[in-house]
Formats: sequence, structure tokens, C-alpha cells
Amino acid sequence: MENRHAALGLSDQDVVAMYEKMLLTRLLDERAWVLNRLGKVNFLVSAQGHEAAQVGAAWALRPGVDWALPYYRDLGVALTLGSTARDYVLSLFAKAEDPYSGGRQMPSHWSSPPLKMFTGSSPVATQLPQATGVAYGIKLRGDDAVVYVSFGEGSASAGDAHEAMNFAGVHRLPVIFFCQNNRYAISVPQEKQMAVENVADRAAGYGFPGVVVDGMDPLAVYGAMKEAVARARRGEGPTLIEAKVYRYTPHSSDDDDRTYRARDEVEQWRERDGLPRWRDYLMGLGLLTEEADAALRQRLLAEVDAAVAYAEAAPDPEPEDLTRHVYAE
Amino acid sequence: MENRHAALGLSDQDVVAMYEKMLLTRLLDERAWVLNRLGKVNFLVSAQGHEAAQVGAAWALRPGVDWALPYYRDLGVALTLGSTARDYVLSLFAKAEDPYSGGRQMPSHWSSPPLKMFTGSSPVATQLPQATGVAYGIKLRGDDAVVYVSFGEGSASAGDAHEAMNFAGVHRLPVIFFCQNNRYAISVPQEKQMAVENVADRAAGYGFPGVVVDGMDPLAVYGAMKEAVARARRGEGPTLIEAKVYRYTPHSSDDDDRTYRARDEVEQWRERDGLPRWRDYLMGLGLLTEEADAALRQRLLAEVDAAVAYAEAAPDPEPEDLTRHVYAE
Amino acid sequence: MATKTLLEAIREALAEEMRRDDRVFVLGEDVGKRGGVFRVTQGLIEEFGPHRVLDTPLAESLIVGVAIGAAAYGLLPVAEIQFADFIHPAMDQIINEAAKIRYRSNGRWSCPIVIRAPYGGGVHGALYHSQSVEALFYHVPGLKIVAPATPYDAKGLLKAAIRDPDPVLFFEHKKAYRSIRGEVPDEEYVLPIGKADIKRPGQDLTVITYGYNVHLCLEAAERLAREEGIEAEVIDLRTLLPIDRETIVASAKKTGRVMISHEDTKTGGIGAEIAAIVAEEALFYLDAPIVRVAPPDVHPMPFNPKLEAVFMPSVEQQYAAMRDLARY
Amino acid sequence: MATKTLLEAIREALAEEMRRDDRVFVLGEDVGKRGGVFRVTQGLIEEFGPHRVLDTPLAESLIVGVAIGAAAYGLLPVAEIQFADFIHPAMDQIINEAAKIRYRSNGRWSCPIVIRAPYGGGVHGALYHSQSVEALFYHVPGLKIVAPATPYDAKGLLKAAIRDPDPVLFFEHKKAYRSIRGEVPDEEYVLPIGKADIKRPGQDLTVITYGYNVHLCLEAAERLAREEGIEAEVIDLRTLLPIDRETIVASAKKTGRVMISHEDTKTGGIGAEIAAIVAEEALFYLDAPIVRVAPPDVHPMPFNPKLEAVFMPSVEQQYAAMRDLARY
Ligand SMILES: Cc1ncc(C[n+]2csc(CCOP(=O)(O)OP(=O)(O)O)c2C)c(N)n1
Ligand SMILES: Cc1ncc(C[n+]2csc(CCOP(=O)(O)OP(=O)(O)O)c2C)c(N)n1
Ligand SMILES: [Mg+2]
Ligand SMILES: [Mg+2]
Repeated sequence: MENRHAALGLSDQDVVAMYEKMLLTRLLDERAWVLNRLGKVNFLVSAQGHEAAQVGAAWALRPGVDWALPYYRDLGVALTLGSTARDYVLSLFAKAEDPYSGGRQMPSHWSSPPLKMFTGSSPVATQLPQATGVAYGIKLRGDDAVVYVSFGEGSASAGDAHEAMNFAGVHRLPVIFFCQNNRYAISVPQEKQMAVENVADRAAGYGFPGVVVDGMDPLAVYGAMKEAVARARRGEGPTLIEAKVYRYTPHSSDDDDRTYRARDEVEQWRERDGLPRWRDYLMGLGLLTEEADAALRQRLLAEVDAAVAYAEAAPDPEPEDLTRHVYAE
Repeated sequence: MENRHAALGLSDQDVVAMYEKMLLTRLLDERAWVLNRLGKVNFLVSAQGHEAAQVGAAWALRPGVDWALPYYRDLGVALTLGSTARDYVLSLFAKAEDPYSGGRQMPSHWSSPPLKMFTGSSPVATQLPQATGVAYGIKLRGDDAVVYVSFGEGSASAGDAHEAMNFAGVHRLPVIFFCQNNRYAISVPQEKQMAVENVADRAAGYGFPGVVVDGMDPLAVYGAMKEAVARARRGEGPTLIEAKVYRYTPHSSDDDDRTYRARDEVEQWRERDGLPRWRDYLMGLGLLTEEADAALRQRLLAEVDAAVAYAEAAPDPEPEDLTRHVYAE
Repeated sequence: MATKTLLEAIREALAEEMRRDDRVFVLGEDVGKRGGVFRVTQGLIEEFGPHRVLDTPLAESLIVGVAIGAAAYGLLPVAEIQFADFIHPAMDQIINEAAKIRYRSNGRWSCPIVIRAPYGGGVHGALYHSQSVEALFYHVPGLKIVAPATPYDAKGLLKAAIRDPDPVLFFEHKKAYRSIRGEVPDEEYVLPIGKADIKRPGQDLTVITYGYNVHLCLEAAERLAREEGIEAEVIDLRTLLPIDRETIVASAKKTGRVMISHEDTKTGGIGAEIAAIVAEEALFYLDAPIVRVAPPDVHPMPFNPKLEAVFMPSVEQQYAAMRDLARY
Repeated sequence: MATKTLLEAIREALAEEMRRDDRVFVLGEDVGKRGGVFRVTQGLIEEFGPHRVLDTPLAESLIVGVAIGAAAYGLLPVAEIQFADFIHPAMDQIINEAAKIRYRSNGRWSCPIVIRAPYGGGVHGALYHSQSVEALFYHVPGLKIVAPATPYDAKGLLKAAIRDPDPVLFFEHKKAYRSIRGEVPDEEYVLPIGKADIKRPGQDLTVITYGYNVHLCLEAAERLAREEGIEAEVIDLRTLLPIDRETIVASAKKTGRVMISHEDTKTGGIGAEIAAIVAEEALFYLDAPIVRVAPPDVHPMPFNPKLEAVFMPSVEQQYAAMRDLARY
């Protein structure tokens, strides 16, 4: 097994730490499903299959310096930037301490001023024009931060995606458009969504590079992101990165994907799962052992348990909270 | 002077008739400015510089069979499809007989059920999704009509343009997206509008051909349109045609283009004016003489005079008309 | 007569209209194999094929624009907006285009489209899957807005909407989809758009409402009759635009006490127009101020179940308001 | 004190705020070299450069989205929508995004943006350059809506809007831009958002209005005083959302006769909410039904000057309605 990460400037500690984030993302997501099936949490939207892309992408950002406008599937991005298991589980339980919305929004509607993670909504693609606005501010101020904004391939069909990319191209803004293409928009397959193979093919029409990467390989994603970030910092403008991924679970806890995709298709993609592949890579390089992996799992599961215990016991918002924060207080 | 039109299947009569439409467009437009400066008509939006592109494009359509969703600058398209000088001047004077809107809309907001010219609005780009809806109906019914929809390069920045082209690509709809790129959206130059040289470059991202043509040359435009129409009829889907043109006048009678573009730029483009170039082509081939041209001008000016006389004398709508046609009667 | 859910009644109306007239087709996100995220269009793609049951790209402005164009061509499109909360990107196509096509063409073109959208809360939908958006369109001439409360009304009014020559917004309350059941005739019927329905006659006060709140108000009215002998007249608007002034004004004049109830927030809600109509046309018949019972002016509605419950209208709330108004 | 047009007052407010605070910048279509299609931003690009006077691509959703993002970053964007008639493509960014950013983040993010838009008719703008759109946003919590009638109010309120921590829609009446002149102090001042202004005190009836109609109503009120000795109190709302309930209700209680006047069409217009407020809080003080004077429910407004004149409110119309109400 040859070392592919050193060349990208990643230390052995880095790649093991990336594995930890990917694994935590998966374990948290799996727990969310359990809590939902137990009737303890009302809704979740899943990240399973996107972990490698998300952790690989976020690894190229400077938490609290660079800006992020992640979409609802970006649990791995939120965790890599500094959100905690507790933060996420608090949002699952919609408790008052939910740092993203105080229990007002569905889970996975990220928000954190200190992490420069801007509040997100459910209407897709609305974050893209907003991301270009942040990037315009950065350019106006001569700040060296960059902006990460993510979305699915279905959301790329929305007008806002076009308006944002065009504007970013005109002003060579320091923004990275990160498309997580999992081939479905809920039930709508890519063939009904677009006539081309890659969303990234559209970047040429906006005057900046479009890159397609294997979203199951964190190094491929990190490498593309690293280059895009450097480009943005050099003032050369945006990059559209398309990570090819797959969603192993239904779209959300309200979805039933058996109505629109064959089980064997899902199984085939399982074989390309980035998490075990990454684990094998680390083990192949002797950076991870069965024991270390088991220990890590234990630690992370304990972290998840603690987060659930804490969130479940945490207080709900007060009734009076309903009318707060409509306007400045 | 070699004959370039025969190869495109155009007869000598055709090319002379095309000249007549181009000239009528120019003369009507010039008269509209005079009427506006005389305070007789309140508003106009000008087509000068776009005539060759418009007549060349519309010549490839079957009036009353193929559908058209022209934009406000498309006087040449409306006239070529069968609208008359009187129709247009009635809309300038906003008289009850204005066939487009009965005096309700500004001039140049085309509409004609018999000509299959769908009613247009002022908000730009809204006609593009509508055009794909017409095309979807055509496909659903197995009808062999095609759809022409036009817009400026500025309007190509609107979300509706993206959503429509993407949808047309997915379903290989029989629609031709005809972009008249005159390098300005009112005062906003192309450099501030888009980072690429051609709007047509975006077609690749939607899975269909994008073609750039000299919009000052009716044959170049006709040739590209003819091919796009044939493609659409063969069920091979949309084409995006971008005609490079120039607007010789201010955006509208309310605009003052001296605030945003140099006079010599305008003069340079004057030299490429499609109308005299086409006249020279016809004369070079002996299809038009000075006498014939003078006679044609006389006839068309008489037509314009008659249209103005008629429209000026035509009745205004009745006050009761204000509340009609909000809902079906 | 069979008992059906609101959702089944709507699905039946769609299927029957598609069988009756091959110009009718549905389009929207996930309406095909998925049968819609609420299963309203389930079974349609199997019966009518993917061309008449069109899964569109994720683009609401496109969905409405395509419907407008297809209608111009001669079809009768029924567009689904997956959640009313996502109708905003289509507002230009709805307000500036669909609503104005007849007027701006001086009656020479028309726009016979239907836009269906699930709306309303109480389903843990949080800020973007709980909204009521009817008031955002209430000011737009050229549109019709229908919001049925019962399976019977939903089926008859959806058929009317599909056959209507003008654009109709058809709002379906998510909480009512499966929880509200009712008798639906086996034989074909169509109900008139623009007519309110007095769901419960009474002479002591008038309650004007629509959507899921109709059921809350009816329950409260029954309790009020039992416990206090007060007879409330409950008017289900069914059609919000054009509104049935006659029925509203006649009832207001009869009872002299008017309460308006909706799940949508108060300021600028449809209750405002109703109150204004009564204040214009029946002021001196009133024995009490006009009361609007509606949630506070906050964003509908928090995900947290306790906060959601605070936001959502309740039978108790309707009951108390009716009682106080009757006693005024 | 100098006399200025409404347009000049607005331009001054923009320039002064941009000088005062370098976080303030303007963006929109043609706001640069062109100085805006109405010349409101004329001279700004020369003074502040193309980065703070940004000509955007032709995309309204983008314009508002960029403003939201730039505000999140720490700037104070003033977005111009070239005509209110073209604000619809931005409704999702305004209603679902800007208005909800504070609430959905539990107060941790905010959206201090201003969206300026010329609105109103009587300028031969036809169906798409004459619209009043304030009612489309009136139902949205989290937004503020300002519509000044005089140069003095416009300057003071635009400064307040730019300094406001929440999103403000600032509507400028096109017909008033150059036709309305008034005294504007040379020294710096800011006016409070949310306060109506009694432009003319009176005790016989209350006229509640805003925008260009303020001037029509004031002229009619003067005539009414001269010719009939009837003293109308004319309230200029200035801020439409949040509305100044106190001033409205106090005046209604004082005069017992309430007329609401706006250029916007009647059904679902802002007059509906005002009538509802009065009917809720001052019903038994009323000696006459609440009157709404507004154009019919058609699409504002035909290009033909005669039809436009039929649509547009007139002094005569206001005069007649006031007189009839006073005599009721
Ligand atoms: C404007 C809008 N329309 C519809 C929806 C409903 N919806 C939520 S997610 C989704 C599919 C998104 O697919 P994609 O962009 O590919 O992202 P993915 O969920 O596959 O990661 C849809 C249609 C929405 N949230 N916003
Ligand atoms: C949605 C919308 N925004 C703004 C306008 C105002 N406007 C009218 S034409 C125009 C410029 C259009 O430029 P382009 O698309 O290049 O067409 P051209 O007029 O140059 O032919 C603008 C901004 C509009 N009509 N619609
Ligand atoms: Mg997807
Ligand atoms: Mg142009």
C-alpha cells in the first residue's frame, strides 16, 4: 500500500484524525436512525455515503477563519469544522440548547457564528447566492478567507445555483461550490434531473474550473479542495467541485427508497463505501490496527451515548421562546 | 459577389422579401422614435441593430404552425411571422385595437393566438420556462411544431433561463433558445454580466449544441436556425443560438446611453449594420436596384404612414374595459 | 358512498380527471415512481405513464412556467409544489405570469392551470414544512385560491379547479391528509369554486374559518352547544379567492357576532380582509368587536413539539374565543 | 433647510450613510455608471467606486442573496430592485431567507439589509412598471416595510433603515420622485421606523394612508375644510410594518369615522389589516362603517393613459369619499 497522503501535505496524524471524523459521522447518523425508529426524534436527514466527501472537503478549510454554508446533509462537514456530537444530538431532540436553532429548525440545519457557519434553511440552493455575498464581502475587505458552499446535484437545477455561479465567475470570488452528487434528488434520478453526466461540466459556462472527484475517496476530495482553496486565496476565483457519492439510506426518516431504487443498486454502491476503504488504507500503511480501531469505536460510541444522554435530559425551550428573535431585541 | 443563399434553399424572392422585413422593421422603429419625441407615444423599446438576426431567425419558422415566445425587442420577428405595421403602431398608441393587449401593455409585448405567438411580459426570462412548457406539450402530443424563444444576454443570467434550458435538455424538447447578445443589459456591459465570451458556451452544460453566429448577417442566422429547427423536428432536442448584435439606440425611450457607452463604439458598430450590408448583397447579385430599393422604401413608408394615421385615429379602450378579462367572462 | 381520507379523495379526483380528459397531466418533484412525498399521486404513473406524470427537475419556477406553457399549448396541467413552503421561487411565474396572462392579452390567451401544494403545520415540519402561504397570494387578481377541509369538498373542488379556465391554487392541509375522513359519493360530482359552506348553522355567533381549523371550530361549537347552549354558525370558506361575501355578510348580520379563525399568522392574514368586509358591510349589525383567532406573528413553526403545540390552534382556544364572544 | 425632491433626499441619505460607515454599499442593476434608471444612485460610483456601487447581473434572487451573505459577513448592503414589479424572483430570498435568519438561528445571526424599490403608477408604466407590492410582504414576520411620502421622511427613514438590525423593504413612489418637493434639514437626522405621522390634524374623520396618496388626501382635506368646514385628520403611516396601532386606534376613537386610502388594489391590501385593527379595537367608537378607498381588483395598470387615469386614485375620489363619510 503506497502512501498517497504525504504528497498532499497530510501527516499520518491528519489522516487518522480524518478517519475519526468520518467514523463519528457514520456512528452519529446510525444512532439518529435508531432514535427515530424508537420514536424519540421526529426527523433526520442522513449523511451515510457522503462522509468521505464531507470530511475530505472540510479538512481543507480553516475552522473559524474560512466560511461555510453547508447543506442539510453535511454532518461530516459540521463535525470537521468543530461542531460536536452533542451539538448534533441536541438538534435531533430539538432542545433549547441546540446551538443551530434552539430547537426551531429540523436537525442538520447548521449554524455557528464562531465557526463562521452561516444559518441554513430547507429551501435548496438558497445558500449559493448567499455564499457569493459572503465571498463578495471578503473580496471587498481584502480578507484572505474563502467560502465553502455545498448542495446536491438536484439543487443544481435551481435558478439560484446558476445566478450564484455566474456572479462568482464575473467577480472571481473566493468561493468553492461543492456539489455532492448522489445521483438522486429524493426519488428523482440524475437522468431526469440533467442531460449531462457531470454538474461540474457547467463551470466552463461561468468561466471557472469544474472538477469531478471520487467522493468515496477523502484524499481525492481533499486534493481538489486544497487546490480550489489555494486558487481562491490567490484571487483567481471560484471552483466547482463535484464529488460523486451515494446515499445508502432513504433521503430522510420520512422517505422509503424502495419505491424508487433497486436494492442491488444500493448493495453495489456499498462495496465502494469510503469508510471501510479508508480504514483499509490506514491499516495497509500501519497507521491503524484492529485494536486501535476497536478502541476508537468504543470512544466514539461513548461520545455518542453521552451526547444522547445529555440531549435527552436537556430542557425544552420555554413557551415564551416562541415569540423571541422575530426582530432584534 | 457569390450567391450564399441558394445553398441554404432560399430563393431570390425569399432574400428580397427578407430585406423588406428588415427594412420595415427599421423604418417602423425610426418612426416610433419620432412619435415618442413628438410626445405622441409614451414609450418604445428599440430593435435597431437586431433586424438581421430577428428576420433571419423567424424566416426559419412556419408562421401559425411553429410557436414563438419573442421578447420585447423582437419587432422583426413579429413582423416576419405576420404581425403588421398597423398592429405594432396600434400598440405604440395603446389603442383598443392593439392586437397584443388592447392597450394594456407597453408596446412590443407581442401576442397572437393565430400566429401562435404567446403573450409576453416585461419581467425578463420568464418566457423560457413557458417555452419549454409549450415544447413539452408538442412532444406529448407528437405534433411536429417547434418553439422559438428569444432573450438578451443579460436575461441569460436569470434563474429561469437555467431552469428552462436544463429541462429542455433532459427531455430533448423541440425548442430553440435564441439569445440576441447586444453586449449590454441597459447599461450593464457583458463583462459585468458574465465571465465567458459566449452565452452559447452554456449549452454544453445542458447537453445540447450552442452556436454563435454573426447576428448582423441574416444568412448566418437563418442557416443556424434552419439546422436547429430540423434537429428539433427530428426529435434530437434543443439548440441554443447566440446572435451577436448591437443596439444602435438607447435601451428604450426612457434611457440615455451616453451615460454608459462611448459614441465611437456605437459608430464602429454602425459600420457592421446588417441592413445596408444585406442591401449591398442583394445589389451585388442584381436582385435589387437603386430604383427598386427607393420604390420599396416609398411603399413601406406609405405603409408606416397609413398605420400611424389609422392608429392615431383609432379609439381608446372604454373605461369599463379596465375591469374586463381578470377572469374568464 | 364510501368513507375516504382527504388524501384519497384528492388522489381519486386526479385519477378521474386524467381518465376523463387526456389533456390533464401532473408534474412536480417526485410525483412519479415515488407517488409524491405524501403519496397523493401514487399509482398515477403506472396508469398514465411517465409523460403524463412528470417528475421534474428541482426547480419550482420551472414547474409553474412549464404548466403555463403547456396550458397555452392546450393541455390542462396540474402542478404539484412539494411543500407550500417551497412555492416562493415560483412566485414570479404565478403572480406576474399565470395571474396576468388573460388580462395582459386582453382575453386572447388564458392560463387554465392548477397548482397543488400541501400546507399547514402540526406535523413536526419546522420552519420550512409547516407554512401557510395563502395570504401571500390573496392580493393577486386573476388567481383563485381553494383550501378544502373535507374529503367531499376536496374531491369536488379539485375537479372544479382542473376544469376552471383560470389559474387555481389548491392548498391541501398536511395534517388533514390522513386524519380527516369523510363520506365521498361514488358517482361523479363537481363543486362550485367561490361558494362557502355553512358546516354548522347557528344563530348566536358566526365563526368564519377554513382548512384544518374547520374541524377545530366544529368540535368547539359542539361543546359550546352542549355545555353552554350557545349555537355557533361555522362557515367553511372552502374558496378563499374569490371570497363568498354574501354568505359572510348574511351570517354576520344574522348573528351580530363574528369570529375569524385560521392557522395562518394574524397580521395580514386572510382574516384581515374578512374583518374589513364585515366592517364595511355589516358594521351596525355587530354586537361585539370582530375577533380574529390566529397564531402570533412569528415564523410558522418551531420543530420542538412543545413550541409547535404553543403555535398551533387548539379546540380549547377556539372554544374559549367563541364563548367569550357569545358572552360579550 | 433646503427644498429637495423625494429623489434627491433619498440620494443624499445613501451618500451620507456611505460616507459615515464604510460597511454600507449599494448593489443592483444599472446602479453604477447609469446611476440607476431613475438616477437615484447618480454620482455614487464616482465617489465610492465600483466595488461599493455594484452593478449586478440581471438576477433579482441573486441581488438579495448577495445582500444577505454580505450582511452575514459584516457589511450593510442596500440592494436596489430596479422596479418593485421585478421583486418577485427574489421573494424566496426575502421571505424564506432574509426575514427568517434571526428567528431560525435563535437570534445568533441577523440580516441587516435594505431593499429599495421604486413602486407605484401614474407614470405610463403599464402592467410591469406600475405595481404596488407592499401587500405581498405584509404578512411576513421579521420584515419591516417603509413607504415614505415626503423628502423629509424619506431621508430620515432611509437612514434609519440602513442602521436597522433587521431587513427593511423601502418603497419609493415613482410618481413622487420628482414631483414631490419639500424642506430637508441640512443637519443630520434620523426618523424612527414604526411611527406614523399625523400630516394634518382634524376631529371630524380619520384618513389613514401612505405613499403618493398622502398628497392626494391632504389636498382633498384642505378642500373639504374650505368648502365644507369638515376637518379631516390625515395619518401618513410612513412605516407599514410594524404598523403604528396606537396612532390609528387613537384617531379612530377620536373621530369615529375611518377611511383608509391606498393606490394598491383593494382586496388583501394593507387597508384590510387596518380595518381589522380598528374593528377589533375601536368598533364601538365608530359612527360610520369603515371605508376603504382603493382601485378595483385588476392588474395595475393599463398602459393606455385613459385607462390608467381610471385606475389611479384622484383628489376628487378622495374628496368625495371623505365628504360622504363625514356626512354619513
Ligand atoms: C426549493 C425546494 N424545493 C423542494 C424541496 C424538497 N426537497 C428537499 S431535499 C430534495 C432533494 C434534493 O436533492 P439533491 O439536491 O440532489 O440533494 P440530496 O438530498 O440528494 O443530497 C427536495 C426535492 C426543498 N427542500 N426546497
Ligand atoms: C426580472 C427583471 N428585472 C429587471 C428588468 C428591467 N430590465 C428591462 S430590460 C433589462 C435589460 C435586459 O438586457 P438583455 O437581457 O441583454 O436584453 P436587451 O434589452 O439588451 O436586448 C432590464 C434590466 C426586467 N424587465 N425584468
Ligand atoms: Mg442528490
Ligand atoms: Mg443585451
